[in-house]
Amino acid sequence: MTTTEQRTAPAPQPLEVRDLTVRFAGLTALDKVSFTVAPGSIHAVIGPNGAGKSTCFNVLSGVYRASEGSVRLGEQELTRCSSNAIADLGVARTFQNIALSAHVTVADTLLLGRHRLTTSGFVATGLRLPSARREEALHRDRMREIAAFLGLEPYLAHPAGVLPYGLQKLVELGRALCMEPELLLLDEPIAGMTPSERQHTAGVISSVRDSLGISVLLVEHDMGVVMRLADTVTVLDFGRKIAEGTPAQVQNDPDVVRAYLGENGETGHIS
Amino acid sequence: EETGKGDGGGGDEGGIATDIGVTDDTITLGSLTDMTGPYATLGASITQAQQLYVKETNEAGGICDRQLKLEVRDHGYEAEKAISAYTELEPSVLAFVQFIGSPYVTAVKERIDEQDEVVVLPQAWSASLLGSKYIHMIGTTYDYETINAIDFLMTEKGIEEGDTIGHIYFEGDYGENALEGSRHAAEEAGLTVVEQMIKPTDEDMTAQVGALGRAGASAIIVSAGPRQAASVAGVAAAGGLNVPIIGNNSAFAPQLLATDVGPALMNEFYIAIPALPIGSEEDGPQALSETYSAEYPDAVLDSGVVAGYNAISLFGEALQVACDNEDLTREGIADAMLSQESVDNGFGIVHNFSDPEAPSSLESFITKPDDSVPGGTVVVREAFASDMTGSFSRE
Amino acid sequence: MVAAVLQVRELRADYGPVRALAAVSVDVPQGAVTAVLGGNGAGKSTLLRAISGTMRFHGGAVTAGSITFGEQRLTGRTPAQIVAAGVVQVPEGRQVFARMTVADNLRAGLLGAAGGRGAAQKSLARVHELFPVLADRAHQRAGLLSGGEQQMLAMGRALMARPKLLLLDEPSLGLAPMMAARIADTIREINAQGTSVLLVEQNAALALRLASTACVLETGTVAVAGDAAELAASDEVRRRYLGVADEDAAADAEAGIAEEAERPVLRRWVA
Amino acid sequence: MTTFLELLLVGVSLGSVYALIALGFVIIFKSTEVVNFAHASLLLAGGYFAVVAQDTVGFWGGLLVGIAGAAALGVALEYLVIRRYRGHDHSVLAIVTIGVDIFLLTELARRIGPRIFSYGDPWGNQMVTIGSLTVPQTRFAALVTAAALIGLFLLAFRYTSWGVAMRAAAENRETAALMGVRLGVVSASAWAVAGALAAVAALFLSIFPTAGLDRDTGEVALKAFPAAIIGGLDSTTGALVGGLIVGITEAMATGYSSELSFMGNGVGEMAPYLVMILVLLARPAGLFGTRELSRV
Amino acid sequence: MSEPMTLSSLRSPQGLVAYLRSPQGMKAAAWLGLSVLLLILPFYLERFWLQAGLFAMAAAIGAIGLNLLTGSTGQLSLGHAFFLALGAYGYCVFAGDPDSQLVGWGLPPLVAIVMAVLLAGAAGGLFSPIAGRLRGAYLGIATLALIFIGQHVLFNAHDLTGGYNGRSVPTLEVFGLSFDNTRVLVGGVPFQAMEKLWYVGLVMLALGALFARGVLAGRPGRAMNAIRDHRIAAGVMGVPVARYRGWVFVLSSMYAGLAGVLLALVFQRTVPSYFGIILALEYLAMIVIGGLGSVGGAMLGAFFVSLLPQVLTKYSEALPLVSQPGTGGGLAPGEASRYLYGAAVVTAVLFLPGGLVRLPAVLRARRAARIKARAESSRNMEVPT
Ligand SMILES: Nc1ncnc2c1ncn2[C@@H]1O[C@H](COP(=O)(O)OP(=O)(O)OP(=O)(O)O)[C@@H](O)[C@H]1O
Ligand SMILES: Nc1ncnc2c1ncn2[C@@H]1O[C@H](COP(=O)(O)OP(=O)(O)OP(=O)(O)O)[C@@H](O)[C@H]1O
Ligand SMILES: [Mg+2]
Ligand SMILES: [Mg+2]
Repeated sequence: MTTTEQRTAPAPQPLEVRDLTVRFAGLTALDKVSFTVAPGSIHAVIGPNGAGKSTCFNVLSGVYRASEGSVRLGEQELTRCSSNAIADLGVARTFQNIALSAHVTVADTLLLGRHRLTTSGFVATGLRLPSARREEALHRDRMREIAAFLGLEPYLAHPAGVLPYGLQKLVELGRALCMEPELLLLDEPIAGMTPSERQHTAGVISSVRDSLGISVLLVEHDMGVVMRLADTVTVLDFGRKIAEGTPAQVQNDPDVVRAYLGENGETGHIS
Repeated sequence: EETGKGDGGGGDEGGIATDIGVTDDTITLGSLTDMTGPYATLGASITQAQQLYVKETNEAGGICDRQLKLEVRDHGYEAEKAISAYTELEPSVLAFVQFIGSPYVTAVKERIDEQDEVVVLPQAWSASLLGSKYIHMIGTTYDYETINAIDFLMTEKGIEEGDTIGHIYFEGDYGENALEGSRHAAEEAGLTVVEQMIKPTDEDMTAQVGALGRAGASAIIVSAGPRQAASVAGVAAAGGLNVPIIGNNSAFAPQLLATDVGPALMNEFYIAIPALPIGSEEDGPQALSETYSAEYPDAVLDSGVVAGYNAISLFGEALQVACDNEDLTREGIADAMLSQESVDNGFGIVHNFSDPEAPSSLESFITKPDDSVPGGTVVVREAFASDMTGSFSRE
Repeated sequence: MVAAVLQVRELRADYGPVRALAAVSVDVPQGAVTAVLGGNGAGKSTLLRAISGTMRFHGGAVTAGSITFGEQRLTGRTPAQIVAAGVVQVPEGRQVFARMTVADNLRAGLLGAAGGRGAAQKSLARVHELFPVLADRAHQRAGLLSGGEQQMLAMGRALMARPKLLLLDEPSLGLAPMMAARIADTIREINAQGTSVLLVEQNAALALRLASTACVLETGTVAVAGDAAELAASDEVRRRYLGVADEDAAADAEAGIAEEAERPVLRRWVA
Repeated sequence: MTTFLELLLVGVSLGSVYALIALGFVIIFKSTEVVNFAHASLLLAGGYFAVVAQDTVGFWGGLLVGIAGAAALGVALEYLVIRRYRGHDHSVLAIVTIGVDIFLLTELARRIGPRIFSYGDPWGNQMVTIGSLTVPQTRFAALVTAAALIGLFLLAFRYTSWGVAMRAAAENRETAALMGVRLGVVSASAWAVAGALAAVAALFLSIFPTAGLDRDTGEVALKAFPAAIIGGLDSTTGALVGGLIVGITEAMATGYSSELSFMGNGVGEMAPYLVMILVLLARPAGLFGTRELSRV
Repeated sequence: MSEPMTLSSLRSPQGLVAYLRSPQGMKAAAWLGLSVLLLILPFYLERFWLQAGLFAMAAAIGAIGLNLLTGSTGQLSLGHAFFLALGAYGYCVFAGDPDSQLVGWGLPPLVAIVMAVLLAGAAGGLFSPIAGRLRGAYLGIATLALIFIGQHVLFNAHDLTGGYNGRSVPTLEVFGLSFDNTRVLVGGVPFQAMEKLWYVGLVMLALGALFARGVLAGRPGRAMNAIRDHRIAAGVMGVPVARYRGWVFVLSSMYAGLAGVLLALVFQRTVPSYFGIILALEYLAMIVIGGLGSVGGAMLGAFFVSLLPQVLTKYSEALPLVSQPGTGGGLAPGEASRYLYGAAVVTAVLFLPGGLVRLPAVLRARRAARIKARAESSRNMEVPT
C-alpha cells in the first residue's frame, strides 16, 4: 500500500542549496555551502560541533538570513521568505534544543503543527462558526492518527514540557509531521534516546519517508543511524563542505575521519 | 416607597415633614471625604471639624429635637470609590455636608439635580460647580479669590499697569478656574500674565520660577498645593527673585513654617482665603481653635478646620430654618438653604445662598504666614471684594 | 572494595503526585566512576536533582531516604552548601547562562569553589586546553553557541570548581563522536586526579566503558546494579541499553523492518 | 542661549535625582528581572526613617539610619515576600510588588500624617552661580552622589563575583544554585542595595528646592521608569544617562512651554515618555541595555 | 456527545435525577442556577451593590482583553487604561448631543458603542508596530507611556473630553427603551439606571467571555500561546508572528474599549483622572490574581480586585481597631481597606500560583496527596520527611 500511496503522491520538489554563506559578527558559520536534496530522499548533514549544521537549518527555515547564496525549493527561492512563508511551502523542522512549551498539552502542541493547513481565524473561532468546528474536528482526527503512529497517544493530555527528554523529541517530530511537510528538517532527532528508542525513531523516520514520499534533511551525530537511514551524506567542517557521498564513501573519507569521526572511532553509538 | 430595597425615611410626627435620612430622633448627614489620597490632610481636618460640630450640637440637644449623625466615607480621591460611596449613602442621608473632589461632584451633578435632589456642600471652590440649586459652595470661588489677590498686589504691593505677573497653577479646575480670574484681572488692570501649568507631582519649582524670572514677572500667583508654593517661595528667595508671592487658600499649610523654606514664606508670601484664619482673634475662630485643639490635641490647625466647621455650621443654620418651617424633607432643606440671604456664622464673611449661579460670597481675606499664632497665618487685609469682581462674568 | 564517597539510601522523590524515585540506593566508591543507565523517564535526572538539592525548582521534593557524602548528610542541605561540600553537577540540557559571555559563564563556575586566584587561573587554563573553542569564543554570548559548544561550556563550567564529586547528566548529548571521545578522556583524566564521578548517560556503551560500577534505573527503582563489566556482559543490559544484541547491520535493518511491519503506517493526508 | 543653558542646568539637576531612583530599579531588575513597583514606598520609608532619627542623631546620623532602615526593609521584603514566590514568571512578581507598595504606602502615610519634615541638611538653600546661571547647591551634591554610586556599581557588577552571581541568579535560578550561588543572599543583598539607594534618593528629593518630606514624596519614583527604560533596564550607566535625559527633557518642555503651547499645557509631564518611545523605536532595549538575542 | 442521552433520559424523573447526579449534569445545573440568580438580582440588591457589580462586570470585560494580550500572548501591557478611556470617551463623542458645547456626533447609541469599540481597536492597531518591536518589561513600560500621553490629551483636548471635570455620558437607548434614571416599575421594584444597565452588563460580559473562550480554545489561541512560549518556533510552525501580535493587540484593545463604554454608562460621566496608572496596574493585578491566560481567571480576578475595596470600605467599621473617620483613634476605614487590599494581592499571588482559577484543582490535589500520604505511612512505617 505504501507503493500505491507513492504513485498517487505528487512528486515533491528538490531542495537546492547554492553557495550558502552566513556570517555572524566576526565568524563565518557557513561558507559557500552547496548541496541538493533529491526528492523523496533522506539526506544527512554531519560535522563537528559548531560546523554550521543548525545554522544551515536556520537559514532553510527562515530563522536566519543568508549573507550570500541561494536556497530553492523547486522554483521557489527561500532565502527571502519569512519563516512562516517557508512553513506554508511545506517545510517543517524540529529543533536541536527542544522548543516545547511547559504548559501546553501534547495534543495542542501537535495541533499547532496544523496551523498552516487550517484557516479559521479570530472571528470564526470566537463565534464558533460551524466551519471552524468542522475544521477543528477534522484536524483533531488527523492529529490523533499521527500521535498513534508515533506512540504518543497516551500522553496527549500531558503538558509537553515535563515529559522525559526522549518523549519530548518525539513530540517535536510529531508536531513537524502534523504540518504534512514536503521537506522535513530534523536536527538531532534521536539525541538523548536509549538505543531501543533510537531504533524505534529511526524506523519512524524511514517509514515516514517511504509512506509519504517526502524528502528528509537530517542532522545527527549518531553515525549508526546516519549510516542506516541516509541515502546521501554531506559533511561540514568550520562552515565548509569537506565531503559528500553515500554513507559508506564519507565514512572512509580521511578528512571526515580526521575532522569528525576521530581515528580511534570511539563513537560508542549503535554500529 | 413601594420598593423591596433599603431606603431611609421616617414618618412625620409632631407635624414635621420628613423623608430621607431623618427619623424621629436622628438626622443622618453624609460626608464624602479623602483621608487616604492626595487631599488626605484637608480631608482629615474638615472631617474632624465637622465631627466636632456634631458633638457640640448634640450635647446642646441637637437640632429639632434630633441628634445629628455623620456618615463618613473615605474615597481616597478615586472615581470608582467616590461614585460608589455617593450611591451608597444617598438613599439614607438628608444631605452631604462634605464632598471632596470636584470631578466627582460634577459626575453626580445631574443625578443630584434631576433625581436625588439632595443638598451637597462640596469642599471645592471651583466655579464649575455653580448653577445647581442643591450644590452650595461656602465662600468665594477661586476665580474671584484670584481677582482679589491681584487687587491686593496692586493696591499694596506696588504692581502697576504694564507689569508682568506670573501665575503657576495646577492642571484641573482649581488651577484653571483661578487662571480665569487672573486673566480677567490682568485685562482689567492692563497686566500681562505669564502662565506655568504644573501637576501635583511636580515639587521642584526651579524651572518654573526661572522661567517667570526671565519673563520679568514682578509678582507670582500660586494656584497649587502647599509644597509647590513653598518651593516657589524658596527658589525665588534663594535665586534673588524678590517679588511678592500670593497663593489661593489651598496653597498654604502651617506645617511648612517648620521647614527650611519657613523663613522664605514668612518674608513676602501671602494667601487669599474665603474666611477668617483659624488663628484670628475673632470669637468664631478663637473658640473653634480652642475646642478643636482640646478635642484633637495633636492635629494641625489649618484652613481645612475652618472650612469644614464653617460649612456644617451654616448647614446647621439652614436646618434650624427648615425645622421652623416644619419641613425636614430634602426639598425643605434645599429651600431653607436658598432662603438664607445673609448669614454670618462668626467667620468674618456674610453669606448669601439665594443665587445658585453665584458663590455665597465674593470676599476674601488676605493673610500672611506667621509662626507665632495657631494655624500660622495672620490677616493683613480684612475681607473685601475687588471692584474688578463686578465686571467679571464666566463664558 | 573502596569506601563509598557518596551513599544514596532508600531515596524517594516525588513531583507533587508523580513519583519519580522509589527507594533508590546507589553507591559511588571513592575515586571511581559510577554509571547510571535507564530509559526515558526512569528517574536519572531526578536522582541527580535530589543529590544536588534542586528538586524544589521543579516543584518536587525528596520525601524519604538519605544521601550522605563522605561524613556529611546532604539531604536537607541547600544546593549552595552541597556545592561547597564539593559536589558539582552538569545538568541535563546544558543550561548555560545564555545572556552572559562564555568567559562569565566560566567565572560563574567558580562561584561555589574554594581556592584563590591562582587556582582559578589553573582551572581556566585547563578548561581552555580541553575545549579550545571556549577560548576563541570567550566574549560571545553563551546562548549563541552551537548545541555542542554549549555542552562543552557546561562541562567546562563545572570543571572550574574542581569538584570532589562530579555529577554528569548525559554529557555526550549532542556531541560529535570525536568530542564525545574527548569528554570520555576528560572524565578518565579528572577521575584519575581523584574526582569521583556519577555518570548518567544514554550512550551506555561509552558509560560502561568508563565506569567501574553501574546501576540501571527503571521507572524509579534500581533494576540491576553492580560491577560495570558484569553489567556490560549481561544480555539484558546488552539488549536494552547497548542495542548490540545483533552485531551486524543487516540483522539490525531486519529488526527495523520487523518493527515497521507491526507499526501502523502513516497514510498520506488528503484534505 | 542663557535660557537654554539654564534649562540644561536645571534639567541636569533634576535628572541627577531621577538617576538615583532609576539606579534602584536597575539593580533590582539586573539581579531578579523584577520590575519593582514598591520602589516608591522603599524611598518614602528611607526618608521617613532618616527624618525621624535625625532629631536625636543629627543629619548625617539620620541619613545613615535612613539608609540602614530602608536596606533592612528591602531585605525584609525580599525575605517575607519575594522569596516565597515559587513560580518563574517575573511579571507576576511585579504584581506582588504592587501589593507591597500599596501596603507600605498606606502605613507610611498613616505614620507621616499631615506632617512635612525637613532634613537639617548642610547645603541649606544656597544656590550656585555659574556666570549668569544659578542652580541649587543640593543638586550638585545629588549629581556627584549619583555619578559616584553609579560608577561604583558599574565596577561591582563587572568585576566582583557578586556581580556574576547576580546576573547568573537573574537568568536561571536553578543553574545558578548548581554553581553554588546562595540565591537568598544574592537577592537579599540586591534588595538591600535598592533600599539604601532609595533612601539616598529620598534625601535629595525632599531637601531644597522641594518643600520637605511628606506622604507624597514617593510618587516621584514613577518618573524613574522612563529614565530606567531609556538607559536600558539592566544598565547602570543607562540609569545615569536616562535620568539626565528625563530631567533635561522635562526642564526644556517646561521652560519652552509657551513655544510648545500647541501641544497643550503641562507638556513637561508627558515629554519624557515621548522621548522614551522614540528611543525604544530606535533601540528596543534602551540606549545601553543588552539586546535580547536568541537562537534555536 | 452526552446531549441526546441526557435529553431522552430527562423525560423520566429518575433519568433526570441520574443526569443531575452526573458531573456534566451538576455542571449544567450550576450554570442554570447561576444565570437565574444573576437575572433576578436587580429585584433584591441595593443600587450600591448593583453599581459595584456593574463596575466588576466592566472590569471583567477589560481583564479578559488584557489576559488575551498578556496572559496568552505574553505581551505585558501597562497601558490598558488608555484603551478603556478611548472606549468611554469615544462613546461620549459619537453618541454625544451635537448642539452641546462639546463635540458630539449624535449617532444612535448602539452605533456609537460599536464605533467606540472599533476606535479602541484601531488605536491598538496603531500601537502594535511599536509593541511588535519590544519585549517584556520594555513593552510594559512603553505602554505605560500611553497612559501619560492619554491623560495629557484627556486634560487638554477640552472640546472632546470636557477637560478635568470630564463630560457627561449620553444615556443608552436601544429600540426605544432608555437606560437612564427615569423610574420604571418592574414587578413593584423601581428600575433605574443601575437596574436596567445590569442586564446590558450581563449581555456584554457573556458575549465577551464566550468569544474569548472560543478564540483561546481554537487555532488562534494555540498560535498565541506558541508566540508566548517560543516566538521563533511559532514562526517556523507557520504562525505569522508579527501579524498575530498585532491582531491580538487590536482585539484586546477592543475588549478594553467595550469595558470603557460600560464603565462610562455606569458612571454617567467620564473623568480623565480615573484612567490613570492605578487603573492600569489594577487590571494587571486582576489577571495575575485570577490566573494568567484563562477567561475564567480574568473574570474571577476582576471581581476580586474591583469588589474587594467596595466590600472592605462598606464593612470595615466591623473590623477591630477601625473607627469612623474623624472620631479620632483607630484606623480610618479607608486605610484598613487599603491594608487588606495590598495584603490580599500579595497573598493571592504568593499562595495561589496559577491564580484563583486553579484554587479548586490545587485543593483537590492537596486532598489526594494527603490521602496518598496517609495510605503510605500506614503501609510502610517511615513517615514522609
Ligand atoms: N546567532 C549567532 N550569533 C553568533 N554566532 C552564532 C550564531 N548562531 C550560531 N553561531 C555560531 O556559528 C557556528 C555554527 O553554529 P551551529 O549551531 O550551526 O553549529 P552546529 O553545526 O549545529 O553544531 P552542533 O552540532 O553542536 O549543533 C557556531 O560556532 C556558533 O557559535
Ligand atoms: N518537573 C516535573 N514535574 C512532574 N513530573 C516530572 C518532572 N520532571 C520529571 N518528571 C517525571 O519524573 C520521571 C523521571 O523523570 P527524569 O527526568 O528523572 O527521567 P530521566 O531518566 O532523566 O529521563 P531522560 O533520560 O529522558 O532524561 C518521569 O516520569 C517524568 O515524567
Ligand atoms: Mg546544531
Ligand atoms: Mg534526564
